[in-house]
Amino acid sequence: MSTANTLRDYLKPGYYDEFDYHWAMTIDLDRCTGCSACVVACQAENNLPIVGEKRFSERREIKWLRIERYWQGEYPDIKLRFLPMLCQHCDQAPCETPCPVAATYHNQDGLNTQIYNRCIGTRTCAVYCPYEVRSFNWFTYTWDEPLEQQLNPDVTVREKGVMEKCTFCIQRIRIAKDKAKDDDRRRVRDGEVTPACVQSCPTEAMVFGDSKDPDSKVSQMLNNPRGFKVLEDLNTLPSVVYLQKVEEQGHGHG
Amino acid sequence: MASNILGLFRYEEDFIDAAERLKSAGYDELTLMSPIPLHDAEKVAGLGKSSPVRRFSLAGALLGAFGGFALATFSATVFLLPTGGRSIITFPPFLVIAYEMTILLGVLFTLLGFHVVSGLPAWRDVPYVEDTNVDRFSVVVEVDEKSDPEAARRILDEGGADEVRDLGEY
Amino acid sequence: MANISRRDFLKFIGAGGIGAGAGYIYAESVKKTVEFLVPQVIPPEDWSPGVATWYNSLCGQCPAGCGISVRIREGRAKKIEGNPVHPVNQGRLCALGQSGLNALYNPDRIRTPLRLTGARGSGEYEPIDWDEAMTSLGGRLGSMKIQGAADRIHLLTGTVRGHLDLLLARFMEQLGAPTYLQYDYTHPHSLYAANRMVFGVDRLPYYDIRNSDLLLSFGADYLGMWISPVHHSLSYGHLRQGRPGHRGTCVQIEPRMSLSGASADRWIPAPPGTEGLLALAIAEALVDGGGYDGADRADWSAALRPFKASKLAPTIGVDAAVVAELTDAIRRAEHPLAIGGGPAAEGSHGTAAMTAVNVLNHLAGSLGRRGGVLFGADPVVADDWRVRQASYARMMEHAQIMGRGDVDVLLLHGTNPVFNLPQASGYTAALDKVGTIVALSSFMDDTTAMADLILPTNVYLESWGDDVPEPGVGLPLATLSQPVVTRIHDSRSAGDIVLGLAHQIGGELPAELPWTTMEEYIRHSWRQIYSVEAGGTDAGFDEFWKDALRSGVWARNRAEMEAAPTVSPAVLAQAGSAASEFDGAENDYPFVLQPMMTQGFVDGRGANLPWQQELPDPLTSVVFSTWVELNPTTAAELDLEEGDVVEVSSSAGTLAAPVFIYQAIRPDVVAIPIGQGHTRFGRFAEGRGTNPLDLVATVTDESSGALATAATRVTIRKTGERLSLIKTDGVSRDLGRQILGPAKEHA
Amino acid sequence: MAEYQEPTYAEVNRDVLRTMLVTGPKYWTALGISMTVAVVCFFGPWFYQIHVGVGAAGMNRSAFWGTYLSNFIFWIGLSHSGTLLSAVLHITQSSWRKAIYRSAEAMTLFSLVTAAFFVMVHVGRVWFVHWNFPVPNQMGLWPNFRSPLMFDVMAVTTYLTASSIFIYMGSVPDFAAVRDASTGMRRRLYTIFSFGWRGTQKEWHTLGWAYTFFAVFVIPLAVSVHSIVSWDFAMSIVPSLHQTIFAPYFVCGAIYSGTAGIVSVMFLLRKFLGLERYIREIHLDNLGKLLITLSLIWTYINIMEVFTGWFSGSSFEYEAMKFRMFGFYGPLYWEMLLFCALVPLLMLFGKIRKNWRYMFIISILINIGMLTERFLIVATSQPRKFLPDAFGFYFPSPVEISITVGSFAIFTTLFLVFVKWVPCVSIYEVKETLQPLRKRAT
Repeated sequence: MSTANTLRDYLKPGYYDEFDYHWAMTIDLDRCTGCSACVVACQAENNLPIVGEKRFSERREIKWLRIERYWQGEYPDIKLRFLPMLCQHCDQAPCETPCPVAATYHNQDGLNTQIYNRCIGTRTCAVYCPYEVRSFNWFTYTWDEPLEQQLNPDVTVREKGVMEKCTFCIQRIRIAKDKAKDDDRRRVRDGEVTPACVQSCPTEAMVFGDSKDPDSKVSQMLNNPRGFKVLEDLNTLPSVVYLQKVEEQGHGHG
Repeated sequence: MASNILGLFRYEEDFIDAAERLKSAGYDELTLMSPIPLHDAEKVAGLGKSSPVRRFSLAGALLGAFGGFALATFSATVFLLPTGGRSIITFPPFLVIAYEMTILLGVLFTLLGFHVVSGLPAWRDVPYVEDTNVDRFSVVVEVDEKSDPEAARRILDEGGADEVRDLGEY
Repeated sequence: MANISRRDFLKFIGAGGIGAGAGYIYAESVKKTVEFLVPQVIPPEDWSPGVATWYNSLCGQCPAGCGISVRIREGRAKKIEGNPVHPVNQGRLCALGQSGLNALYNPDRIRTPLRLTGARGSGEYEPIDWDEAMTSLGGRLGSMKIQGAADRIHLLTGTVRGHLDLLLARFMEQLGAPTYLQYDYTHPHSLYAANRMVFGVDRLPYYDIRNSDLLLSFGADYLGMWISPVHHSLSYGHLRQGRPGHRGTCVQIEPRMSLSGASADRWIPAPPGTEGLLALAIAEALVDGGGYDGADRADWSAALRPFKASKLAPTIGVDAAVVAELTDAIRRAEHPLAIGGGPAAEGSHGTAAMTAVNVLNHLAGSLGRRGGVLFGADPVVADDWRVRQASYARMMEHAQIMGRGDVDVLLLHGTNPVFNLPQASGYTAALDKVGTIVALSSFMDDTTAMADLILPTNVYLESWGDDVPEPGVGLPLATLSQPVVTRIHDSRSAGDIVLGLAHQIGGELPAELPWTTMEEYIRHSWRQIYSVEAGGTDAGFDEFWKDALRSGVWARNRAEMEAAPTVSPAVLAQAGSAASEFDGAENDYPFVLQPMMTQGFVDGRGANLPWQQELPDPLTSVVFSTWVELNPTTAAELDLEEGDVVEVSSSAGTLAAPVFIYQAIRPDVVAIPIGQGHTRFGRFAEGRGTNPLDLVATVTDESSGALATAATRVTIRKTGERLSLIKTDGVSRDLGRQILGPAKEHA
Repeated sequence: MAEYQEPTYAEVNRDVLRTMLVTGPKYWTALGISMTVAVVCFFGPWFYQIHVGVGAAGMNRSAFWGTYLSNFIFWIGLSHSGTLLSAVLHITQSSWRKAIYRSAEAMTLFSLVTAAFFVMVHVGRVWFVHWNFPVPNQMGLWPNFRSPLMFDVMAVTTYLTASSIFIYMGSVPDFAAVRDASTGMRRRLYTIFSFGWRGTQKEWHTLGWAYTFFAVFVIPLAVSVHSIVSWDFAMSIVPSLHQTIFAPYFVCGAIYSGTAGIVSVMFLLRKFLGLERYIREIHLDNLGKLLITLSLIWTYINIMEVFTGWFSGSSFEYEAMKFRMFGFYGPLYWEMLLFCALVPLLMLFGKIRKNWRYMFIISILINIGMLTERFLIVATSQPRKFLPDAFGFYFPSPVEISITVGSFAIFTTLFLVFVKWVPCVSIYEVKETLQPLRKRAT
């Protein structure tokens, strides 16, 4: 490629003409019951530390995925709504630009990645993130023997001073890609990659897949008229789309 | 065979007068020292309304502006790490870098310019009397074979110098 | 001006070009010559994936009986997921199930057999080896058998199903010890009793939530703790969004909003203990309004006359109009389904309340119908375990025997009655009268700490076993449990211990229990199942066994459903009043206590799992503690704020815990989660919170013998102390920010 | 009060050099105390924090920035004093600056050094802090120049470099004076420091021009530095931080607090180093007027912030504003307004403006207010961003408070060392302001 073309590429907003894959997730709030299975699945898959009561009380817990709760109305006409909140893998991520050491960037798959090795812990990304899905290692956490034996060898354990967050289980994506390569396939098949949270969801509220593939389940879900993005006005272009909870009108049935 | 004659003055006016007179008498190798900057004396010393330092400043500033932008683009292209949906070569932030680098290199080059133009640091042995850095103004005339040391001494004396000294050779 | 700026711009373009060029050259040259040692621009997870092995097994965290797949790397269990081919959970798994790893690798597991050296309960034990433990215990049991004193041996376990249950039963039988009880706090005794009464079946029917389009839940937290939450969650997902253009509706009737209540379209906070009456009122309206057209309509009409909504309204706290709406909804729904459980089943007349729900199902035509209540999947393995499930009343009989000193050896396995029975029951004191307590346990829990001899057991991930889930999915199926890792401590599975004891004791026991290991026994038993299924031959069993091990589950693909049983109006009279009666006078004790099981800990068994401790409660986001839930109005009246420690007292006891202001609880109800407050249960559970069961008065539901845990009145006193609750929620209101989606136009 | 007697040139040398060459026990006590406090309150806790992790501070989920960052801004702000007094007033040829600018520049430099310490205290892995600099390396690590924090690194580095050069160059003739007045080791050292300065017209001329250029460079630099610091916040989309007014707000606040800082330092220098003849009421008066002006601008911007917050009607802005004014930190907000908007109005009275003691108190109050302002910016905004459920709370931990206290000790230590190494009043420039010696003048 000529230098002129390279330069033109470099000057293009968003840089990527096209992602190799564009991993996306939909979360159907009409199915979500807030059961928190996904939270533990994430903790198990990604070696999230057990921080202990003291650290938890200081709000130093590390959760890549959390359930938010919102009450609507007053007793007795009251509703509780859940909102699973994880890294939205924004295509225009507010968290990526401010990192002085480029420890977080957007990769070819449309993922917002965090490179622990590189992070020096300015925590700017977390401040800039409107979804507050980034967790910081305020301490080096350890596992009481023999709990460390459950650690996932595909995922690193992070040391103190490092920011971390949801990766859409990039290690699973990697495994699926390697498998596709072994099988002489050019692309990963729909459904071959499921992040831990999606895998565990008892109500099948979460759907994950490649939104570039028009036939994938997630692409179909993305067309759902109930779809919305949290804090859409911020124009962060999240890869996670929520499907609005269906509210019955009035109390009568139908 | 050169020799240095020093005239030490108490008053600024005498000092400048004497320097002017020496100059008109054909003594070119004058060193005028004062505890404070004096515009009149600078004029006598033949220093104009500007200084070559500015060239250094300009060069530094321009180099900084270019260099800053180049540095930013260079490091952005070593590894392509697109962030926040912005392009790889991003103008607004890189201009800030260019701006800061303009100033940084501008300052550094000005410093360089100062050293080059003023000839400092100069730790060699030079004619100098400590009083000139307190409250005396001094003129050092370098006289060689062709010029007349006595005449210079006279001009200094008549000009009101407190003291005229022969400093010998440097 | 314009010129200059353009020139500047071009300059920068030039600079950019130079920089880009330099960067390109630099990158190319460096990459080619040296290669980056650690390319720190790639997330570490993006390289070095290893190859994992998956083993399918059975989840042992609660009695739901889900299948699991465990991911093994380098001989270690790394992750538990649902078994995708298991019909109950279809690849899904709840938080507690996934925390099984914490049980396996728990730092507080008992690692060797222990013998008590100090006083009972002192916690002073010495490690002994297995030979010694088995010899002494076997000898003891054997000599008792010979002396004919074997009836003074009692066995108490948690819910144990499948072949382990049969093994234990056979062992006790051969020993000549008739008392083999199972105590499990979660076992819905009143539901079973009501089903027996109304339908005449022992086994739980299958509630087809998946295909229903109107789900009326009377207190049953089907998404949280009721019977098989993962399966119900799957069904719920389907009910909501699984049928294009057709969204099922959920109504939840309960005094305190549960997880299911939060997901329901309509939450009706009926007064505690009146849920049954409401069900009857709806039934009455249904019959009255012509919604029921059975031949015995007149009889029903007569039987239900006292429950007219307009008459009952003051008692049930629900408007007749609301009853009419619900009735209307049932009539219009194609597949209405009513389920009952939770606090509604835990009243002093829980069985009657559940009867009312069953009656409603009958009148709504939901019995034996798709999207309703389905009967009849026959169990593959003998299911006498249900008989051994001890209600509170039966536990009290057992306690009485112990209290008289008539129990010499008590074998305990997988149950924690010291924690799960109220203090007022006097169980712990009775336990102390037992000669020798032998605990087969993985953890030093409240009950194990009373033992004289502790035999460390494998956790389920290290054990052989099998299970028939109840009620499963409406078709015959059995789950196989196999060790997914080699055991990590010097422990044995309960089955192996029993088989070992049988050999130790001798006599006819080794002949009756001829297997040396649990694996052998399970294999043998499954061979029998196979022969029956295959029509009397075991040819091809090895293939079948391999398949079964691989898939972890076996199911008969043909389901024979039984016809719906007939229900007669007489059951109403038989069940008696459906309204709960409470311990304590309303004047002295103005609030009704609702001890609730939580997602994280169930009945307290999950409290030693760090992931569960750190999992914010789905409804309150509180972690690590016990809290007292109050309605905002009540809190305001009592001048209480979140974190104010209150003393909650009933006629049975007192506890102190911080207040949590819960938006969706009746003002006259106080809810306290069960799970914390363990005296002994390892580092993650000990010394944390309090146990609300200590407040529960010993009111029982006579029809089922179950403890009426939701039938105690309490009073609240502010202590003035503060203890801030650890929780993750900041402000649980969206402040008009439309976080949950764009605002809808209201028609 | 006796009539003010202008000092002679020789007296200037004598008086100023005396502050350097004569050291009493008071000085050593002060230095000892401040060094001890710096070690005990700053470095001790800092090393503890490096050992255990940044968790030693009170920051937490949703409040990822804390006092370290607010102190960083505060110190950067304080550094703007020197620039204003030396550069701006140099360019505008206000001669009254000359007696005080050296100490102002020293404040600039040492505030920056203190601020730089806070960057290191702030980051999670200080042992990798050099990754912020564009140094070629094997790991493919280049900084991300799109980051506002990277602007910061560039700006602060430049500012630190420029102001060191600035203060050094301005001191060269004075180093020569020190050299001439001393013997032995010190003489040799100052010979090197002074570059062999003689005071020739060539040297004066070049220095004069170079100095002017430095001043010209430093003014836009100073404005950019605090603008860039403000962008650390304003470039985020955090409600109540994402504002265009932030850059001028910060610059104005910076100069404001810096100027107040100078008043405090002047008071102390004058009192303890016996510089009454050089640091005079006219300085105080002028600085007082400057402070009033800055205070009014600052107040204006604050009012605008509230006004726009209220007018936007957006839940994000409105809640953030409400929390700042009436939330847990509400009292601090009103304290800030009292100290930075109301108290300075007292300086409208000439009597107060010319009273050293009043002015000292007012200047200290202003800086307390400004410290509060920075704290509020950090503590009330980012723990309460967009999702109410994730709202958190921030309160500094003992380690943070200790490090904050220690930072003042670091500054004081550096300043105390400074007054013994560099003439804290510019000798030659003070001489310039004196009546020139004229033979026939009577």
